[in-house]
Amino acid sequence: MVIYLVSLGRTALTVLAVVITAIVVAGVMYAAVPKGGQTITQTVTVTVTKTEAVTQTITATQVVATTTPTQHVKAAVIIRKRGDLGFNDMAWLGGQMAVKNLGATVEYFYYENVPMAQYLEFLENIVRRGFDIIVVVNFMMAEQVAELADKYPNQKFAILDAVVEGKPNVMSIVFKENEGSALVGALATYLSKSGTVGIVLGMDIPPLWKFEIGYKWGIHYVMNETGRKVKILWEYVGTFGDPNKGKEAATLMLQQGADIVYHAAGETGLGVIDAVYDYSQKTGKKVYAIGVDAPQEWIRSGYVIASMVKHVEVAVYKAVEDVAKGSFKGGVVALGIREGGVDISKPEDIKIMMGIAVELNLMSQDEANKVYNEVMNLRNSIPSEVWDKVMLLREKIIRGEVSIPIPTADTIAELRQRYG
Amino acid sequence: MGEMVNIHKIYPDGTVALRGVNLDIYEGEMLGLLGENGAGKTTLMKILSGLLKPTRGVIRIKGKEVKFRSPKDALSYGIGMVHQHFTLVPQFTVLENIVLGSEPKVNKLMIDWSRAEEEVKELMKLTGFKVDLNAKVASLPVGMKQMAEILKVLYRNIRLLILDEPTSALTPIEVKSFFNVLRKLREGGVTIVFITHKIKEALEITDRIVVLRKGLVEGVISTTEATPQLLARMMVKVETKPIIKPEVSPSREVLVVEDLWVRGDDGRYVVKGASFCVREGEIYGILGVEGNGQKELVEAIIGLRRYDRGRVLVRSNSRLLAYVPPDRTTEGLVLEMPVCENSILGIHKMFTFGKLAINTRKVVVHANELVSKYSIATPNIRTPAKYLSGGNQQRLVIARELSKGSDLLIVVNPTRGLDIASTNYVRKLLVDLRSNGKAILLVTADVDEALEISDRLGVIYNGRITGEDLAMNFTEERLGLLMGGALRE
Amino acid sequence: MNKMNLSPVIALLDSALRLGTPIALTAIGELIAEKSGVVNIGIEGIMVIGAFASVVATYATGDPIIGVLVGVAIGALLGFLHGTLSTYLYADQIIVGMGIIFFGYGITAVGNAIIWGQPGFSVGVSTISHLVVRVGEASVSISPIFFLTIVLAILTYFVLKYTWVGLRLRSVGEDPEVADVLGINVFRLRLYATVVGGALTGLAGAYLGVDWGGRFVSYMSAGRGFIALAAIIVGGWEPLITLLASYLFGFFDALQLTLAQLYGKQVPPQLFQMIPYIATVVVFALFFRKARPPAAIARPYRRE
Amino acid sequence: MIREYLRDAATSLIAILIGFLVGAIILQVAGYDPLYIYGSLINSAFGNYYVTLNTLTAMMPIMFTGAAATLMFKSALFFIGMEGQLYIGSITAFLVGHLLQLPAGLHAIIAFLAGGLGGLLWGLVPGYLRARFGVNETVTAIMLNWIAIHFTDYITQYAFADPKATIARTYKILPTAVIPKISPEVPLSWGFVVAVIATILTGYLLYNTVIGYEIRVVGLNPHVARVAKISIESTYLRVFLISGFLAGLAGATMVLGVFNSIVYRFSPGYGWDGITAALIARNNPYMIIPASLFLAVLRSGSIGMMVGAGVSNEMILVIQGVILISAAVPEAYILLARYVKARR
Repeated sequence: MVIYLVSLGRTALTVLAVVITAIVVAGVMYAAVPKGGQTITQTVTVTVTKTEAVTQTITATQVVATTTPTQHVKAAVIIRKRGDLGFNDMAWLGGQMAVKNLGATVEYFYYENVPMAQYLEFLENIVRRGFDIIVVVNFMMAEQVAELADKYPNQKFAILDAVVEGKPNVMSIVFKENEGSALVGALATYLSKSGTVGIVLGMDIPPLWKFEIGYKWGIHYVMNETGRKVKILWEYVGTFGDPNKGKEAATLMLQQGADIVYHAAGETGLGVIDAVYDYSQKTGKKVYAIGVDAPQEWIRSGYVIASMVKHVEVAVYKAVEDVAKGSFKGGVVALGIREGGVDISKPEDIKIMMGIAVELNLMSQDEANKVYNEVMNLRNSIPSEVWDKVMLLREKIIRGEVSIPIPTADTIAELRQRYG
Repeated sequence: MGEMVNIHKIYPDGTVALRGVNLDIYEGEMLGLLGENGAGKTTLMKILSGLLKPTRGVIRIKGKEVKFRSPKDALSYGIGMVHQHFTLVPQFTVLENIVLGSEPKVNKLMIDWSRAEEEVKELMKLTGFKVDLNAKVASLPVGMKQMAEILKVLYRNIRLLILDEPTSALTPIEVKSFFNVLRKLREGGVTIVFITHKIKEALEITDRIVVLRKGLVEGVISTTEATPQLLARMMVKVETKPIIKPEVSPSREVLVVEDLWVRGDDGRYVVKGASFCVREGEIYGILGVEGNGQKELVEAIIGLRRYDRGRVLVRSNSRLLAYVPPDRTTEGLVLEMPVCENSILGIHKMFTFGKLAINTRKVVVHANELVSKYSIATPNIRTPAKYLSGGNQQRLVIARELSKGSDLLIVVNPTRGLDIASTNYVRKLLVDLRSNGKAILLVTADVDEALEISDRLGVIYNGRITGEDLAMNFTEERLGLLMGGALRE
Repeated sequence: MNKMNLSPVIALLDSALRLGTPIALTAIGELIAEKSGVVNIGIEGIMVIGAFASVVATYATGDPIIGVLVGVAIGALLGFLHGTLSTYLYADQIIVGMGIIFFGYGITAVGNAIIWGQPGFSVGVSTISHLVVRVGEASVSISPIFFLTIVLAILTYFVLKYTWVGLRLRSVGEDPEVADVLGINVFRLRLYATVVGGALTGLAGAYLGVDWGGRFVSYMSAGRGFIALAAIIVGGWEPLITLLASYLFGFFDALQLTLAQLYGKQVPPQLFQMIPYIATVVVFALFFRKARPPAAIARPYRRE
Repeated sequence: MIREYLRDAATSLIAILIGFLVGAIILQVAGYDPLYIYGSLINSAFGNYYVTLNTLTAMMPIMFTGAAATLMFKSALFFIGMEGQLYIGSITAFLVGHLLQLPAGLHAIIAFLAGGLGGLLWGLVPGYLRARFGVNETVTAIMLNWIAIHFTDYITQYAFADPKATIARTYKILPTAVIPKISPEVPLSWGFVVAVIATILTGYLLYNTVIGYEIRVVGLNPHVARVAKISIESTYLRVFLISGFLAGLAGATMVLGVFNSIVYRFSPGYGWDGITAALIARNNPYMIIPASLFLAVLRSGSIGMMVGAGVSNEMILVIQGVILISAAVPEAYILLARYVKARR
């Protein structure tokens, strides 16, 4: 008996431990939301309202506007997740634009952590829900889209960043990231004081090669123009998900003298931006990062000089618009600078991002304004002749006067030889 | 000094160990706790030392009722126990083991090793023990471990010292000096409880004897009034009969060991030129205190250990050697496995279809056969071996080994930890086997056993056979001298 | 300007310190637990929760020091959970550990989603201030947590070897039956050891969150907990060798990153990425394979 | 004996219940309706014939890795390198499927076995190091996992990267090497049947063969094994090889039956799922089947949960974690039951 009673004490202890752990973990999570010493009950209510706010913004999209002349479209947009203030949020924005301008109904689906073996299952689940168009913002799903396009010939698909050929019901939208990367490469080279620039990339896969080669091309363009020799540091760190690795790679570059580092590495790239911030803070040297996909200047305002923006929202919107206007066509659409698919970030882009941040309650309006001002201060500190030169290159690309190579498995080795 | 009133103990598995024991311990006495295996001596003392909690009953120390939640509580009352199975951390040094749990401290945190060493050396001077304090316990011979164990308990300034079968690992000579130490301790005012099943020892050293049988106190007697016959009757109801051995004239040599040199785990020679032979129809006993190379010798013979010099010749009809290891629970059986699977251990390759799949039916038949032939008490053959009693486990091991059909049987300490009935059964079985023409190598540390059943006897000391003769020719004194290394023939 | 650059060797070592520190901290903490006989393979999960908690706390208060403290506290709490289950309730330590890993990965992503609207990553927070060391004309900033790691490793070595706490802790891990007989509270000591282990792992998490990184990212522990487990074995359960093994891994990882930068043109990066793992296996198999774990490791102790 | 099994099963069930209960609390706190969400979880795992087959597909690799893990744990080795073996198995299966020209059917079988062989070879390294030199298998497992993953990256991104593919994957295997579907309309391939058979065979191996007998003896008590002349080293080596073979088959089924090429990091942790399944199944090979079904339901159902209810599927990880933690303490329930009884 005695033993059992003692052991019971242990049981109670354990239950207590579990409960405490749960409460503390939850408590810490909530305590963070309102800054300051509020009680837990208060924090819970605040969080709930916040969650509602987010849900509201999403469900609000289902309200049908009646004033559009075009056909009503029910669209599904498949993104990794919401709230990265980047690629996925911009795709979301494209959907929102379709709601606003076209009166479309848009639902969003999040594929983060769906195992690859189950992509088909995931997509097919969505197909069965019945949509006029399914916009897949995940190049890894290309083959599943192709398969489903055959199986459901009446279902229209659009896929971004991937090419699904020979299907009349699949629109493949690709971006000419090499053009955008060339612009930031040129910008970096003009601005570099040390004569060394860097780029950190995620996985060594064909889509990433366009960033690498475009960037290097831009650097060579300036080197040829000015005759100045610039050293390029570049590295594939092998992961999109380890910011500490990204930070380490970038720090190594900074320590080798790089003063501007571009990244194309997803969340690993966040580490690159953090590295630049940290390095500046700790050594007093001014170094900068260049963001990618979205206008990432806000992430460390004052340390990200520009971003190579992929206008995913344009692509998503275009897919829905084509369906609404009845002009949907299968095949490949390549969006370059000319088509508004890629570009160097503009102040408006940053403003839109800040708008999303405020809407998602990630920042207060004041904070967003402050960040915006810091970003603009940095931007304005760039000599205008540099901007002019970059814009000149941009014009040349739009007019087709220069062409930036698109690396393939056959040419990548040779291109790396040529551009270092 | 202390009393235990109406102590009951039922283990969680349902075994009833004690059924209401009353025990008084007087200040400054040497109390003998006598009884067979399973009488409940150790359980009773584990309760007194705080290691076990009684199911029912009260302990009073100096008239005050106490409840021990752990051995630490008992220690705080000055009660300490030296266990039969050493409670030493093998990977620690002797000194670390001795101070563990009551370390002298320099400040709040640091251990005062120099003071510890001084204190222990003082104790060694008092007791006459000599142990290398900086040696790892794992590398010590059994006798040394025993000393370390006792030093450890004494180090704790105890008033009541409980000793559980302390002499089992000592040579007769060592036992003598050990008893002197105990007497000295008693003169110093330490109360001692001496657990033993050896009547002779109880008579020699104690002041008063309490005899336990099957969880009850059978009787309490002053040592001066006790006689061996009286005690034996109290301990066991069945009178043990000496085993009658039919005459067999040994002929063919089945096992020949010549000038064998075997290294121990640490790379030093522990068997140093052992030579002997075992013939058909005889039990050849190798007697010695543990740690004199028996383990390595046997392992070399059965092929588990390489030997450097000499040779081992086995002229058996079977490639499989029948071997009953010293510890059935760690070497003889897989306790978690059912009886039937244990019954084919080592011969499992014979119970197959083709070469791969085990023929379950054949295994069942085999297991049932062993169970009935050797009257192994088990609920059924699918019961895990851990639920069998020690005696039945040993029967299972022996049965399995005999089913190998080898002419040669090697048994090591076959009756250790068994009750009287099982011990008698096993010994009788061995004698029967011998009479039927098997060659048996008996390695044992039990003098009585060796004398009782072996035909010829070799005494092993320090890796050598120091004396060999017909078993009946040995006197106890000669054996003691040989085992203690004081004599080499 | 180029003069200010660090020499590649210094840069490499600097990088190795950062890459090795979280592994070393976790390994030292887990070593303490393992010395007492408790294996907590959940350190991977504790690390990620520690990182999350530290970032959240820093986000809430603006002070990364508080972040570190919260990370340590949460780590200790999870250590307490694991310790209680695996001592007082005789839990299978491996299963509990696996559970904590899944729980940690999951709860931090869910929590991140609750606070920052999505499960992926948090906003940037400030990091703890570093010591700046001048190397020639350039300067290197070194985290105070690095020094703390070294101190903790030496302290652990010292405590295990010279103090009664260490002696008892080791005895509990080697032979709990003996320790119990001697009146040492096996359960409590193991629980404390696991709590300390959890706390150090939480500190390692905080290092990832508010020292090295400055933000939380889901799964950011990235297998470092397992590397720490390996480091303990490589180090043969000796604190200082374990420390060495951890930084050795950090060194090879930094070397890999450096080499990939230098020779990216000639050799595919995936081959470089294998270097630290291959090096560890080789070094281990050649030099440290004789390691012997505490005898009672992963074995719940029961009385009677 | 039967009581023990019942107790094990009851423990697992209680653990699962507690896991879902804690998950429900967290869901509730996060502002979701737990009943609705669990409903959509079950619904999307078993809602119709089609999704049920998808769930079975998700089960397929877990059964292989689960059987592999069970073998390891039965022999008391703590080897957690199934993830790496799975990747290497996928490589060898791919190489045979892509490079060799063989008649249909035979090609698939040979490629499949080649996958197992790859895993086996990858098990040979730690197995040899362990058996010959006593090198701790946990260390080699952790390291070899990463080496295998990076090597597979190299295969998918360099050595056999399909230049036409937009995602990082290798060339497709030849159509002759594809493991056929059970019927053309359903996604389930014959690999599933093989997985079930392999799991049952593992059980048979462990309980009805000489090798299995020796594995269990070595795992339960190596001293006895030594005395019984069972070579511990070669038993270990065998375990590494068989277990590696099984884990390799897991990779092969994914390549030959699902992707038809090696896709960059295609495994979301099937090796770890296998370890989890073995732990939930308490190392009973036959219990691997329900355990992996359960994990597959979580994996597969979580997708429906996301699509249908909008819950991040990390919630599934939380639930899985709590289930494991509560599965580890059977003692707690026994004590609790006794306490309740005593109170009455």
